[in-house]
Formats: sequence, C-alpha cells, structure tokens
Amino acid sequence: MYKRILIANRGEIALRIIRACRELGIETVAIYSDADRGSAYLELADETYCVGPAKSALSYLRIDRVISAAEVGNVEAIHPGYGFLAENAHFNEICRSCRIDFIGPSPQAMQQLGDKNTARGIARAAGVPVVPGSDGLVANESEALEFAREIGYPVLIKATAGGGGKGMRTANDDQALKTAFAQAQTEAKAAFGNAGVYLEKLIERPRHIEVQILADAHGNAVHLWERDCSTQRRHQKLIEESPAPNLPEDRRRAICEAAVRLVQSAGYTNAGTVEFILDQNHNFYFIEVNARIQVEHPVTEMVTGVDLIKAQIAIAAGEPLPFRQADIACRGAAIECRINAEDPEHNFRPSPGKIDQLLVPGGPGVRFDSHAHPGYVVPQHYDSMIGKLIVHKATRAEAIQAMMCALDELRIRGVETTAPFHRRILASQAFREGRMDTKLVERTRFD
Amino acid sequence: MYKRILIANRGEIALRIIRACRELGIETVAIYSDADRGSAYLELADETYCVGPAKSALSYLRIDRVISAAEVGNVEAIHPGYGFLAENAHFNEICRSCRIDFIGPSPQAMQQLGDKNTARGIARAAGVPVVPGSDGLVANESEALEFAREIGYPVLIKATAGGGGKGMRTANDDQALKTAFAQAQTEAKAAFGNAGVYLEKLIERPRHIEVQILADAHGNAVHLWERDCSTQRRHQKLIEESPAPNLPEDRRRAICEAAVRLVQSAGYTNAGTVEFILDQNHNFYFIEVNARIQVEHPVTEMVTGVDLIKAQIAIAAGEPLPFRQADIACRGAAIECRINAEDPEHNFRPSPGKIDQLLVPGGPGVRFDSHAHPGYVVPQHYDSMIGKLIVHKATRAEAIQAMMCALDELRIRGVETTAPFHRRILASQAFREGRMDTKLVERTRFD
Amino acid sequence: MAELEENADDVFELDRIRRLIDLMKEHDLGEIDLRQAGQRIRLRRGSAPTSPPTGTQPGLPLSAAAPPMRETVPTSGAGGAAAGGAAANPVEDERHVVYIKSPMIGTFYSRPNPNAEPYVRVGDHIDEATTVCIIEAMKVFNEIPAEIGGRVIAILVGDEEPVDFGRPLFKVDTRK
Amino acid sequence: MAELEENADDVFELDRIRRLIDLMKEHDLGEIDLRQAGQRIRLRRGSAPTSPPTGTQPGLPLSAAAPPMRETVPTSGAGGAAAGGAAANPVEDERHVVYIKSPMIGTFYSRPNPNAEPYVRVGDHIDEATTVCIIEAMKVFNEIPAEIGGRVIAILVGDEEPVDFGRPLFKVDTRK
Repeated sequence: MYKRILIANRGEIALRIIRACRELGIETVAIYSDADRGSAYLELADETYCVGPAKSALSYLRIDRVISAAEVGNVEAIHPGYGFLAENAHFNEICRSCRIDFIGPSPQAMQQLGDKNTARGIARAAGVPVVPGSDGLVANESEALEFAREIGYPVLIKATAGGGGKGMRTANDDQALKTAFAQAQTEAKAAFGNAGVYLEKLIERPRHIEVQILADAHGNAVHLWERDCSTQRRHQKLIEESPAPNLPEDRRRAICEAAVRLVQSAGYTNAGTVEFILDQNHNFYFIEVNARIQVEHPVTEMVTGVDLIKAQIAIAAGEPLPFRQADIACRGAAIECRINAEDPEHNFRPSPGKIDQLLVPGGPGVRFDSHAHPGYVVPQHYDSMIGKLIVHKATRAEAIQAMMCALDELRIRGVETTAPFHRRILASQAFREGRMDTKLVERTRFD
Repeated sequence: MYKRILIANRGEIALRIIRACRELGIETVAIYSDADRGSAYLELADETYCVGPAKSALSYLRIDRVISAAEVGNVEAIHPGYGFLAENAHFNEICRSCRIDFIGPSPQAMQQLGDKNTARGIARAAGVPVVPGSDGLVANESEALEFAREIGYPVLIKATAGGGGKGMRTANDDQALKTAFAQAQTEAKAAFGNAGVYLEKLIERPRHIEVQILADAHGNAVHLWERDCSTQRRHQKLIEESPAPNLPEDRRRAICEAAVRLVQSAGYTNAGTVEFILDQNHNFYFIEVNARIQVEHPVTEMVTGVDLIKAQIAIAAGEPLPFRQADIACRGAAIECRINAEDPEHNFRPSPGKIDQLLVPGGPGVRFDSHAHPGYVVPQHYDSMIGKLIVHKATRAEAIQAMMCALDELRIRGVETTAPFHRRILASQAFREGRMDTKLVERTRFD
Repeated sequence: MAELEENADDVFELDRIRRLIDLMKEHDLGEIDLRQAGQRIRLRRGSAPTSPPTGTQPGLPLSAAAPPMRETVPTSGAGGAAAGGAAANPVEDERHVVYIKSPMIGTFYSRPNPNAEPYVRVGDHIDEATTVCIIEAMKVFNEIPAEIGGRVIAILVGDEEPVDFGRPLFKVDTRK
Repeated sequence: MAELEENADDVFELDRIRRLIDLMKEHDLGEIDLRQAGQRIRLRRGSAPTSPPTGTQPGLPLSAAAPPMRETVPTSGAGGAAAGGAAANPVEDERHVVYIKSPMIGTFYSRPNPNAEPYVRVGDHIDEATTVCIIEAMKVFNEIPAEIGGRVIAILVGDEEPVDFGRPLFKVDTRK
C-alpha cells in the first residue's frame, strides 16, 4: 500500500479522499489555489502546497504545477478526484512517466473509452446494446427510410458537424422522415457548411441509469449495482439514488452484468461508471464510461457498505479486490442531494460568499459530505457544490421522507442553496412514484 | 400511530427523538428549562414550553410541570429519553392515569425489574444465571465458609446496609474469609450501625456486556445483539461497541437468548437493555435491566440497521414488531465515544461554557449525534455530554482506526472535552486487542 | 455594570474591553466612548468613521452605555417568552415597570369562573397578596398572587391561553 | 493580565496591541482609542483614514494605528505562505519594501550550480531583469527574474527548500 499520495483536487472530494487516506494510514499532500488558501480541510492533510492563483486553468488544471507538487511532496501516487484532471489521459500518462501512480484506469483504457466511436465498438463487441444509429452518414432519403424502418420509429436526424440542436430533427414515420431529412440537411449545410447527417433511434423520456464498477489489475471486475441519476436539470444531476426505482430485477441484473462485460472487454481497471439510458420499456443502451470516481459515489457506498475511495487506492496499489460479485449486496435505499450555492429562485445563479451559519442534519443513516463550515467562504471560481446530503434507509419511501426532514433541518445562512428546490422535487408525486426521466425537472413546476 | 408526542428530555436525546418523529410524520412538543432556552434543537419541534428554571429538580424532574406541558400541548404520548424521569415508575403511572402513553415498559414491569431482588428472582426462574450470592444475611463464620465453598472463591463480603465500599471485603480462601468476615461485620456495625453482611461471588476483571431487546405488546420479543460497555471510568461508560470483541459465538448467542427469556418472563415491553457481567471464562451473570433507551443505542442501530427510537414509538402505539429474530443481522462493527465537556487533564472536571468552534468529522460510517453547534453554550446544570461520536466499519480494527481519525478531526474550541482521552484509550494495546474490563481505564496510564 | 467597575482605574483592562465589545455586538452598537477623570475608553464598530472626534468633552455621562443592557421582554408566543429570574426591568426610564411572570406551565384564567369578574383589570391597584389570575396545571387551579404592588398597566395574555414558565403575564407600574 | 502590567506604562507594548488587534479583527471593530494620563492607544480599522482626528495630542504618533493594516508575511512553512496578488506592502513607512514571490511550486536554488556563486546576496542591487534564483519544477530549471529593481534586504528561503506559489523569496528595498 502507498505511504503517501497527493490529492489533485479541492473541496468536498479532497476532504473525502483525505479522510479515506487517514483511515488507511496513508499520508496526504494536498494542493490548493489562492482561493482555497486557509480552507479548514487542508489542515487534515500532512502537507499542503499552493499551486497557483484562483483561476483553475492556472492552478488545479496546470499539469506541470500538479506534478511539481507531487515531486516536491515526494508522493507515490496521485488521486485526481472528479473534474479537473481526473479524465485527462495526457495527465494520466505524465504521472506514470514520472513514476507516480495515477489512481484510476490506464491512459489507454481512458483514451479508448473516451472516444465515443471506439467505446461503442467495444460495447457492441461485448454484447452491450448501444443506441441504434447509422454509425455513419446517411447518403440519401431512401437510405434514411431503409435505416429508419430497420431500427424503428421515432428516429433522430443529427448533423455530423452539429451542435446546439442545429440540423437536428425527429421523425415518427416515413412521411415525416422525408421532410425532416431534407430540412436537416439544408439546415446543417447552412449552419456548418456540411450537409452530412446521420440517424439515431430516438429514446423518449429516457432515464439515466449508471452502474458502478470496480476492476482490479488481476482480471477481477464486479459491479456495485446501479444508480438512478435521472433527476437532472439541464444535464446537471440534482438527485441520485440507488437502487433505481421501478426497474424490474431481471433488467437490473442485465444492465449491471452488461457494465461488467464492457469494462472487462476494455481492459479497464479501478473504479468507473458505465452510463446507460433506459427507455420506458426498460430497454437499456450504453452511452459512455466515466473513467473516474463520481460525485454521487456515496449512494453506492451506503447501500453496499463498500468504501469506493479506499477501493480505488487499493486497486491502484496493485491489490486484488477483497470481494467477489456474490459478496456485494444492495441493502435499503440511498438518496443523495447535491447542495449547491445557487439561487433556485433566480434561475440557479451562483451564490458565492460567506456561510454565516451552518446547522447540519444528522441521526441514523444521514451523511453530509462537505468541506463547508460556519465562516467558510464559497469561492466564485469553482463549481458551486458545497456539500452532498446523503440519506440511507430501509426503503425508498423512508429515504425520501428522511431526506425531506434532513433538508428542512439543514440550515445554511449567508448563501442561497438548492436545498429548498430539492425539497420540492422530493415532495412531488412523480418523484415519489419513481417516474423520473431526464426531462422531468425541466417540464415540471414544483410547488 | 401517534399524531403528537411530548419529549420529556433535553439535549442530544431530545434532538434524536425529534428527528425520529419528524421522519415518522409525528408532531413534537419539546420542553425546556431556562438554561436550555433558545437551544437550536428546540426549533425543530412543533411546539416548545418552558417548564421551569435551570435546576432540573425544578424543571425536567418536575412531574407536575411535565404533565401540565403534555396537557397544554395536547399530546398522545410522552417519550422520556434517558435519565430524568425515564425510569420513574410513578411518572410512568401518572402519564397513563392522565391518558397519555408513556413510551416505555408498563409501570409494573418497570417496578418489578427495578427491584433488584425481584429481578434476580425473575432471572433465576427464566434460567438466566445471576451472580451467585447468599441472597440474604450470613449469620456467622461457619455459614459464610459453607456458602463460600459452595459458590467457590474468590468471594465478596458486602454490608447489607452498605455503600461506598464500607464493610466490603474480598477473600480468596477459607483463612482469608475468616478474617475478612469479622472485619466486614465490625466495619459495617461501625459505619451503619448494622453488622449484617452477605456473600457474593467475586467476578474478577469483569466485562460489562448488555443486550438490546425490543418487545411488543403482542408477545413478540427479539434481541438486537449485544454491546460491550466495559470501557468505563468510575462506573461511567466511556466507549461502547457492538459486537463485543473476543466473545465466542456460542456464548454470544447464549447471552442474547437469555436476555430475551428474561424480558419475556417479566412481561416487559418496548426497548430495554439487559445488563450482564462476563467473567474471564465467558460465564455471564445477569445484573439488571435498564428500562429505557440508552445513551449508547446508536452502536446497535449501526450494526443492525434498526432505528430504536422509531421502534419504541411504534411499540408504544401498539404496533407489532416488523421483524423476527432471524431478520436481525449484526453487520460490521460499531464504536461510540461519549464526548463530554470535561477536562481529562484535570480529573475530568466539568468544562461548561461556549463552544466557539465546532468542526465535525464525517464520511462513510461516521455519525455524530449532538445538539451542539458553534455558539452553543454548554450549561453547567446538566450532565456534561455534548455529543456521541459513532463509527461503523466492516471490522473492529477498521472501526478503531476510523474512530481515531474522527476524534482527531473533531475540533471543539471553547470547552475542554474527553476526545483526546478517548483517542489514547483507542490507541492502547489492551483496547485494540479487546482485552477491556470495567477497571481497565482506572488501572491504566494511557500515553 | 458592576463588574466593569472592578478595575475602573485601568482603562486598558482587556477583559473589560472584551465585555464591552460583546455588549456592542450583542446590541449592535456602532461606538462606545467612555471617559472619566482623564480616562477614556472609546470603541466603535464597523468601518468608516463619520466625523472626526472632537476631543474630550468633560462630564459626558457614562450612562450612554446603558441602553444595550435593556432587557428584551418579548410578549409574543409561549416559546419565545423572556428569560426568567429578576422581574424588574432595569431600564432607567422604566425602572418602575415590572412584569408578573408565570411561575409554572399551564392554562391562564383571568377570572375564578366564566361568570365572575376578572381578578384584575388594567388600571387596578394591586398589592403583594392580590390574586391576579389562575393557572390551571394538571386539573389544579392555582391562584397566583401578585407578589408586587402597583398599578396594572397591561395584561399580556388572553383567557385560556397556555402559558409557560417565565411568561410575562402582567405589566405593573410600581410607583406609588 | 500579568504581561500587560509589566509594561503598563508603555502604550506601545506589542502584545497588548496585538491582542487589541485580534479583538478588532475578530469583532470587526473600526477603531479602538484608549487614553490614560496623557497616554493613548488608538486603533482604527479599514483603509481610508479620512482626516486626522482633531483631538490628537501633539507628539502622539499615529503610527500606533499601523499594525492592524500591516500585511502579515509569514516566512514559515510552505503551507502558510502569504496571500498572492500584489507584491507591494501597503504599510506607509514600508511602502518601499516589496517581496519577490515564487511564481510556481518547485525547489528553490540560490545559485546556478553547487560550485557557483549565488545569484544575489543581501545588499546586492538588482534590476527587473536580474535572475535572482532558479526554481526547479518537473526537472526544468526555471530562472526567475526579479521583475523589480532595488536592494535585496533579505533572502527568505534556504537552498533546495521547496517553495510553492506565492511564497515570498526575497525582500527588496525599492528606494533608489
């Protein structure tokens, strides 16, 4: 096991990793920017180094500065957390070339799965369903019609050079496809100077289901069940939970096993998340692999009892997984709410500033992962998350109830937070019945 | 289920009960004394009433005031917490005569088990071992010798009117007994004007093992496994844990089953704790029943996943237990440290005052049950406990390590606390090897 | 103020300054300025000074420090009743006004029975032994004596309202 | 209080002032003004001293107000380095003293190689282009230019010591 690692991150995930290291008896080197200077969590590290000014492009994202801190700090490994350099294959490679372990997958696995087409290919080869699509340009209307009939309507027509919805059309039948195909080509040509379009099956009201996996360097890979992260706002996850509600047990096992097959095919090691979308008939389609620990990892920790950060470190240090698939039970239900310093009453605008008062909920099954404390100043330079409130109870209904109580109990003064918004989502009929999809929040008015 | 209950307590246990009620959708009426006026936890109650001045004899212990608050607050039941009126059978009876449910056992069960001799009798009848003793005065030396040979040396000679060690002697053989018997009689006569003494088997280096039980009004009773509370200082528990280390599985099952037999024989309902002492050969002897929820209940909650406060309320409301014995697994290991506002460097003198800073540890499996917050003033009028730090991990060794980290992370400024002392105990060889007995702390110098 | 006078001959006594600051914070004072026989302690909170100080004015009364000590006596809901203990209000211009507070939790009754006259009305003169109300607790009707003499200037709770320990019930002007 | 009484007749007793400053910072005081028998301690927080107070006694130095405004520049462990940003020290009487701070994390070298002379010594005059040291980061030896001119009055880190971003390296007197 390592004696000393560097944490190339900040805030709650830096604190989370420091705590795991302390429990493992591993010394920690923390880095910080000017904006995080003096943060209380830094005092828990054995050594701290300032790597630059507040702007992350000049500090947390500067590979040379981070590596230099690792050299000055004389560490054996770097834990990248999430965000910043966590999925930067180049950084990953530089770490290894400096004889510093990167706590995550190999640069090769990271790169392969980071490329959407390669990842789709790996998935197909592993027998993992992907969203049916033309996998290349559709030359003309008749080819489009043929392909649409093959994968079934509704379909989505997308510009190959596209972005921002330009050159994107949906079609529910042949007639609509004919019109839409021409429109999409014209629009794509006008917008990007490239009329090339391709076809994809349109998944209506999709759910976002992801599977936590752990794979060691000895060929062992397991899943730690799924998380439902459908409760999003503009592609930002708001509420995550495990297990996914209203997911038949056979589908659940199928999706989890597919995730394991995929990472094994890719030679992937360490912790990772395989993301799927799930249609309303419980068909699942592989989307991508997140080659890092994720914000929402605690919900999985609560239901499985596995410490994912410690597992990451042990795997990177070459240890075999200490459990097999059959050992990993999913007990009860866990929900996480991301508490962001944002004002839900004003279009979620950031609300940085000083936290004057912080009263944290507690009791059995309540966990608050946060680096904030009374007097802490939420800097304006980074993402606005100030904590993650996690609740674990015997059933989903109890977890929802406990989460509502915990949100009511959480008192933060000095900055606005998303807590009241979470409260309203949890109280909604749709959420309580587990009828979330990724657009639920955007199309619903929560009172 | 109840709509509204009163909490006849203060501090962390009042907060614990309020939280449970909120999760159950039960309204709460909190009472407080002048000294607790304005405490943050009171804001989580639906109604609050001041019942008197700081002195508990004039407030929390005043049955008439508490009942009056219950009437004014129009509640259906009272949760007494621990301490104060929790084991007052008279209060229990008055509640019922006022048609207010007392959340605890019946006054009859409370009274029966509150009387040591009756309780011993019930235990014997239920086939539960008690500490062998003369169960009455020993008339003369020859009777003493006969009895001592019967129960085996070493024995303890105790004054029937005794207290504070006066008239108490130990003897390891016949010769010593002859001397000690005479001395004890003389001393007892001098100290209490009553020379009556009785004999008891002396348990050397005893461990304190207690079993958590739940019994409903429908004849169902289960145990929730044991807690080891041997780590005490002057009969005050410092550290509690579950499961008990170094307790062979067959003995463990025997002790837990004995506890269930005992409470069933006594017609006991609600939550309770059956206390045993365990000798170095793992023989166990019944001591007493604590007819209340206990300070250390969270360690049981962590390893079993059962919310004991909610269970208490449901049982009092007449609901049957929602599980059977076989459903209650004990997973991992949990440890609790009582964080008291006391100065371990100055003979544990109380250290009341204002908490200027409070940084609380966290992460997976770490729970801090406390009503304290930055700015909270620890009143001088009540017991000095300001919080309970609980850690739950897969193994005892991991739990010890995590608890040490959590104690290091806990930062309390403004008052002295017992946290550093706990840290030293946890680091000791004796504790780590699970070789605690009730005198370990007193005879050891922890560095 | 008593504890402040203990070291009155040393304006630099830190504990006193700390306590003064506590006072300022508690009472949101912008400034404290204490002078006495060539001694002076002046503390000011916040940032920009409005006008420059104009030298020592002899004879500036120390009682300028009094208002922050005013006891706040909320008359609102039961949960927010005022601190118990001394009933007297120490504010200089209201030193003659005291509150009769509830000695127990229970239900307030202003009259012995629904058809009777109230024990006291606003304007009534009372003495120490006058029964001012009944508080019912656990079916016992406790007659509450005034324990002070004076003129009732306000009745602060309504009939059959729940009151808890320390809740102000009557406001009394104790001037003869 | 013991240490205060030792120097009770010295308004410039540093510990006392430090503690007064702590009080001011902790409680956001704008000003403290203490006088006794011709003595006075007056501390005022915030940057803009509007106009000199008219009550100032002749000969009483206003510089007693300086300490709270002094930028603290710890020269201790890497973790406690001073805030980055402007290198200039704003204290009035030290406005000519500036710090050269490390622009990166790495290892400090005072000389180009172990056998060479140091780039600069205390007392040396430097200009903007003068190389003052090397900071090695990721095996790259970065020559660090002074970027200010003046006379080196202190070297704040030792050879081969790790330095991080913003760590003060040299203290420079910029007066010509």
